[in-house]
Amino acid sequence: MNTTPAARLRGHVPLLVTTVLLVAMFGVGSVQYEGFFSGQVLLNLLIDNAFLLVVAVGMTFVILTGGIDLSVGAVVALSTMVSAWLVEQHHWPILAVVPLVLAIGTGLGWAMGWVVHTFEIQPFIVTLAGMFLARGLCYTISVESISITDPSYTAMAQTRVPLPGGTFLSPSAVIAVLVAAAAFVVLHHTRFGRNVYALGGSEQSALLMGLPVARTRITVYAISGFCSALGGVLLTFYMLSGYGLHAVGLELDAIAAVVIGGTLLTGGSGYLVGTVLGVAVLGLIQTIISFQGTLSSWWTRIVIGALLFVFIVLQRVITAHRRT
Amino acid sequence: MTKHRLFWPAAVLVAMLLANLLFTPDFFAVHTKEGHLYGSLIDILHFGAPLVLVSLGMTLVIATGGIDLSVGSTVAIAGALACLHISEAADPGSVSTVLTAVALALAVALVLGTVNGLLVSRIGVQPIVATLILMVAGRGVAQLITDGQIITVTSDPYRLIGGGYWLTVPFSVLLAAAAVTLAVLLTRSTALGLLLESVGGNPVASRLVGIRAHRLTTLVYVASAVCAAVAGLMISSNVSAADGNNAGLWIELDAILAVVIGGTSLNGGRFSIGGTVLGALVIQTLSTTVYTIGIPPETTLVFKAAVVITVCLIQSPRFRAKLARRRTTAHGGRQPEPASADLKVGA
Amino acid sequence: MQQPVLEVRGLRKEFPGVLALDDVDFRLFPGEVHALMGENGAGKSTLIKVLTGVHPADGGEVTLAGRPLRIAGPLQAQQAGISTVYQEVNLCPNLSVAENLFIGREPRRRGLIHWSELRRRAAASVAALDLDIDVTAPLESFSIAVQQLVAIARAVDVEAKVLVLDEPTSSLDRDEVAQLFAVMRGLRERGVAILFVSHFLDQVYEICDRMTVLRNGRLEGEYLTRDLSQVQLVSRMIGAELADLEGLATASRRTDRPAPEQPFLTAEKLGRRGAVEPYDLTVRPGEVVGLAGLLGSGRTEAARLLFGADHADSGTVRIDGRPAALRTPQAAVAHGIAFCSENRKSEGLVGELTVRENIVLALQASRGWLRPLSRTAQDDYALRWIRALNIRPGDPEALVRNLSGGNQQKVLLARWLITDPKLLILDEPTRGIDVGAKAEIQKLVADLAEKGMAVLFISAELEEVLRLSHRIGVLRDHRMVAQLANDGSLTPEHLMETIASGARR
Amino acid sequence: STGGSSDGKKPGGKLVLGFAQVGAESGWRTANTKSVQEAAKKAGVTLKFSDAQQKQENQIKAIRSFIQQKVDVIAFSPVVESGWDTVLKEAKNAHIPVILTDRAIDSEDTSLYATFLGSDFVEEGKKAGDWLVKEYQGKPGEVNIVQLEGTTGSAPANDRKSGFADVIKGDPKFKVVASQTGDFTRAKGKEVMQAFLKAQPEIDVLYAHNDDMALGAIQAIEESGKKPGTDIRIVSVDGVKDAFTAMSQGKINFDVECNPLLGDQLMELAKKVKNGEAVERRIKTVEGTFTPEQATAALPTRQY
Ligand SMILES: Nc1ncnc2c1ncn2[C@@H]1O[C@H](COP(=O)(O)OP(=O)(O)OP(=O)(O)O)[C@@H](O)[C@H]1O
Ligand SMILES: Nc1ncnc2c1ncn2[C@@H]1O[C@H](COP(=O)(O)OP(=O)(O)OP(=O)(O)O)[C@@H](O)[C@H]1O
Ligand SMILES: [Mg+2]
Ligand SMILES: [Mg+2]
Repeated sequence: MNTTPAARLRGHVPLLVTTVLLVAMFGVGSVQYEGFFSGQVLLNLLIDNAFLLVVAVGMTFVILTGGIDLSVGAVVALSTMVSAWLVEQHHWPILAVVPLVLAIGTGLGWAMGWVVHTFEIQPFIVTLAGMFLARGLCYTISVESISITDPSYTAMAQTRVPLPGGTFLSPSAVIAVLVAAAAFVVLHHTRFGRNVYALGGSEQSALLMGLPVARTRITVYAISGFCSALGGVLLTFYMLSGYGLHAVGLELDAIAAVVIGGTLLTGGSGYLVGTVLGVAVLGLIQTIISFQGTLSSWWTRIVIGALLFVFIVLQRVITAHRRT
Repeated sequence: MTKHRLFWPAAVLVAMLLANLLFTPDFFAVHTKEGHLYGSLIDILHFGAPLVLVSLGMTLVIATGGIDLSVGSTVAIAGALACLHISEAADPGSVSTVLTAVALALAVALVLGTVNGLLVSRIGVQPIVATLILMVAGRGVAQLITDGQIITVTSDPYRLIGGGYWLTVPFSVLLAAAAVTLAVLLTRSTALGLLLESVGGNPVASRLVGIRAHRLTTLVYVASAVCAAVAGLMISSNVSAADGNNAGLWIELDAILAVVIGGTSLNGGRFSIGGTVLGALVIQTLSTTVYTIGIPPETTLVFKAAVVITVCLIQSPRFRAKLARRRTTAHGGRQPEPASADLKVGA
Repeated sequence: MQQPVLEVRGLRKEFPGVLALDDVDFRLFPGEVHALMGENGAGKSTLIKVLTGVHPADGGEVTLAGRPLRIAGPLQAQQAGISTVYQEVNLCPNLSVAENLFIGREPRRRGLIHWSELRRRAAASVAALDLDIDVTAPLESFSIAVQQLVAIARAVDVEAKVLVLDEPTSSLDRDEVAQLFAVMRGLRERGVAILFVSHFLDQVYEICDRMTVLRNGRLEGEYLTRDLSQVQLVSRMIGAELADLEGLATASRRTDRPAPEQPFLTAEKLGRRGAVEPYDLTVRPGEVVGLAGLLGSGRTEAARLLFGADHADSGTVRIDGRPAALRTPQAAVAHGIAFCSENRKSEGLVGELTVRENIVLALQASRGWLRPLSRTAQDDYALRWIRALNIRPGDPEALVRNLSGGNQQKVLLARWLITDPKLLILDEPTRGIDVGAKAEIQKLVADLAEKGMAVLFISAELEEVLRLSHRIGVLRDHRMVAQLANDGSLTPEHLMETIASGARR
Repeated sequence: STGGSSDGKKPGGKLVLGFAQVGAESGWRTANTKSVQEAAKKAGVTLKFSDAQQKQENQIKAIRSFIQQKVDVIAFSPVVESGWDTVLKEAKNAHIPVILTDRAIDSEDTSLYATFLGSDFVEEGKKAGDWLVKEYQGKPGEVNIVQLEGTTGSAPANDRKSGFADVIKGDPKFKVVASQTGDFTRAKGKEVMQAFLKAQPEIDVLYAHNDDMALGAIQAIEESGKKPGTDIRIVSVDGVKDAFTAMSQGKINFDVECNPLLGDQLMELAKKVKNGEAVERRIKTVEGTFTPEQATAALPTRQY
């Protein structure tokens, strides 16, 4: 029961199951809809969900420590707004805007982490307040949406990174992949990453083992803030506009992605790869919906729910079955 | 006094009410109009009632260490079903029609709650995803029922539930009060409360003392759904219309916020229904405040953020401790912070 | 004589309502093993937690190697050269053994963790306590004893001036203890100062040079071990007449009344893959059956099957002659079986709840939520057992989380005793419990058996098992290798041999 | 890219229209969707419908998949004015004409879409304002207005607010004493109005950005013992059936129509642009304004 391979397997069964189900889902889509089975459809998954992926990666850090960050959607919106505002109204260059936006996001995250830690307020409310604040700031900039015509942005939006087979990726997608890779290394191969797991496993123990609990806790929120801001930048490329109502409810998508990926909301257990898979699941569902193309508004929702239901239940049942 | 669990939530509520008094001098004025009580305080109770109900259910769920995102959708579904039934009934005005409508809504809520409960307890899906499913799909179902339109009903008995008055008091308030009382009785004068707190506090140990955790867990999700359904009836009845698209939108966030402000930890374990009620009222007062003192919509959120964070700070013992120390040792040799362990680490 | 490496003067620590440490002085010299003695709740762990910065002191000063010491937290304590094993296992269950050993100081290569090196060194350091386990397996998959050993391995692995061990041996058996002592002697040679807390007087007398005795948070005195007899020590600790205690400590608790033939519980070929191989066991009313074995031998596993805590995948159980399906704890409880887990922290108590609530929990669960115990009934139970087991502080409304380790253990016992079961399964029931209370509890168990309760008694302390049990099942490598009748002839040594040789009958 | 090139070129030369709807956030929206679907059936157009649940990302995804499925014409109601250039360029490169419905987009590159069919929210706000100005012509004394705004940041809310403001700022006697968002819903409308009634001693006029909020507010007004339509005059936008009923009871004084039924017009246009016929770049939907009398008359024939 404690032999290495067994333990390894135990750890990875959820991931395997998720992957298999994912492939199955893609298969079903391919036989169902013409034009579904194409490399580009897969790549579009990445292109269309680049920002979600980046945000979910940040969320993974927070959730692994047993926390949660509701502010991500709002921070994304704020980032698009600030970018658009600076670029359009003040004609800042992209190279100045992006770093600033990232700094703002990171700062917000850091601040929330600091409050969560020093005053031991539940992350849920602190980040909820952060969410209100970020959205509020959007509106104080402008309630209208600001569209971006700046060439450097449009370039980022419309550049295509050609891949073999006539397929292509967007720069944003590439960035997202890099971020995920970096996060993977940090989580699984650095001290900080392991401290994150330890903190999630048992804060008290982490404390007594002399781990830098404060630093770790605050940093994960800063990371999440950074990722949200970066996600915001990517979304700005994607939409070429800043708007206070962008990415409403994104926090739920991100959390869902992370948890579907097999990370425990109670912290301490989960994989970054899982998060990537989780994002893929949500994206695939959305793709199927849009290929379906005959669903009325409410059936859209019901079907999304149903697909999610089937997926989750299968995932759980199969995993549990393997376990015993 | 300040030791008491409910002191700080209560203090916050009072403070906010007083703040209102500054802007609208007759804020506390309550007089009777059209044979019923009339005034801002009444409004807060009246519009707060649904939130109180939803938060009530949410409290129980959270006590077991879970969370229920689907309440918003349940609110919508319940309202939609009831209104649909009434609008299609031969005589919308008759009590029997309304009663069947209500029964219908509650029955569906039972089903939805059970599904959530079983997903969590039996299949072992994490609460947040389990209920997310219904949150997404449920909204669709509600729209399906209303056909995406707003069903308007004219039925006095139905109107009573959320919009009517009984002995000059808003009926919904009485309803909510009854629900709260019931919940308190159920949890505190039976062993339910203890068992819930135990399950939330240490699931493994709870299993090993032979608590039927599965059953309890399912139960609380059902309770939550039923509360949400009743709230849904109130909301739709208050405007005599069912809006599958917007009814109860984001109410889950408000509810969770209310629970937390009420001093219940999202990690499960100890819960305080009284605190939740206060929390819900705080939130309702907050939005009323926004309207009455006329905060421009584009800055409303910033204002809310400020209030929420202040409320939490005031409630945080460590914040108060720090403040106290600031005051005592103004700028003397700073003695070591109470290592956060002091509060967290008990053998 | 040389100056102490660690010195504490007038240390004070007050918790809401409890004065845990009151003007305590304490010295620790390099190259000595120093015992910190005291009853449950005397303040030993608190002293340690204050020393290592877990709790801020309310008064007094600490000097390390002559220099005044300001410690804001365990991290600084480690950096200052104080390495600690706290009383409750404080490791991360979700991480592998290897990571638990090295987290915070993982070997790195080019900034990244050097995993293979990490595993190699981890394997080495558990081997040093000759524990043979897979260091890549998550810690939670191991028994509490193994976890305790891992915690020790972690602490001794770092280069420290001062090593603090708070009840490291509470669930270890002879071999591990011997192994640990060997390591401790080695460190002592190297001039490390070791602070050792234990309720096993023999162990204390075996390894310690000097001891400091606390009583109710106050300093009782500091003595050289050789100057103080065990009996004197005990009287210092509890400040009571010994006569009444000596009786307890030594006399055999075994009731020699023949147990009835009709067994209460009969297990046939009961087993679970990966945990314990199929075994037979019968327990009669009024009979105390002991389980002995080395750590990891599967005692807990065997017991868990009888309680339905784990699914048995083979074998049958009959209760009062009738076949019974023990699939869940509820089922077992319904049949009048009680199981007192060895792991009070994660499998036993609900820290958020009060002593009273924890005590009535099992009884209430068996009654169901619709038949609540009246508040007065709850208070009666709580107060009765607080007095019976001398739980301190005696306030039923205190949060269990805040009780001392031993007192928590007593609460856990009380919880199951009030259900007045037909079969009481005790897994390491006296873990971390002080001399006086341990004798009390042994007496209690004996009396319960006397009154016709069947008891399954698991303890790492062979003497205890021998003293109480009528029959003793011996486990080895997760297999029941022998069942010995405990007529007076059976000695610890004999038992050890059986365990070692694994003789089948 | 792959994807059976046949799909667009459907058997029987039926026209394939990809319609990306904002969502189903309101009764108005649903009526809009319905009309498009029914019109498509009538006109024998194969409709590929996609609902974006108020998310621009989804709408962009939907348009992308339309492009991949090689539909003949793409029509969509933008969630927001901005941020469409990228995906519309892709459509252009795929030679798929695009029709905007209901809301405009603010792209410089006007070649990105063939035409824009829909109402003008600013105009609606203006109409409401004009009525108010006429109504109070020559009447001395202040006019205290409370405003129920739509969802903060949403296009209709912004435009209806600004249009209305532009008109009334001409005359200082018009004062907007309170303005809060009612999220376009009845419940919120009622709740906010309740608060207004307590906080504002004098309310002469209520301007609601849509009928639902107005209907909610009416209940609040009635509960406060005032008479909607007389004690407080009400002007609103949309013209849904319930509102007309209220008007016929004199509870709403003026309603600016915002017509969701542009299905037939859309099908017309779709066919035209498919056949490369020239179409106007801006086609206003036929929209009236209603006084209680007109409303009462129109009530029986009102479809939504
Ligand atoms: N966090 C806390 N809050 C309140 N009281 C506490 C806390 N920690 C310990 N105490 C109290 O301080 C006293 C000393 O506890 P401590 O753990 O030091 O005893 P101990 O000597 O270690 O006992 P044991 O031998 O059972 O471990 C006990 O009465 C305990 O209830
Ligand atoms: N080499 C080992 N030494 C000790 N424990 C081991 C070893 N290998 C595995 N284990 C784990 O230790 C546990 C031993 O089971 P169990 O706790 O029932 O034995 P035990 O006799 O009760 O040991 P303890 O005295 O530690 O409680 C099992 O979970 C097993 O996975
Ligand atoms: Mg202790
Ligand atoms: Mg054991």
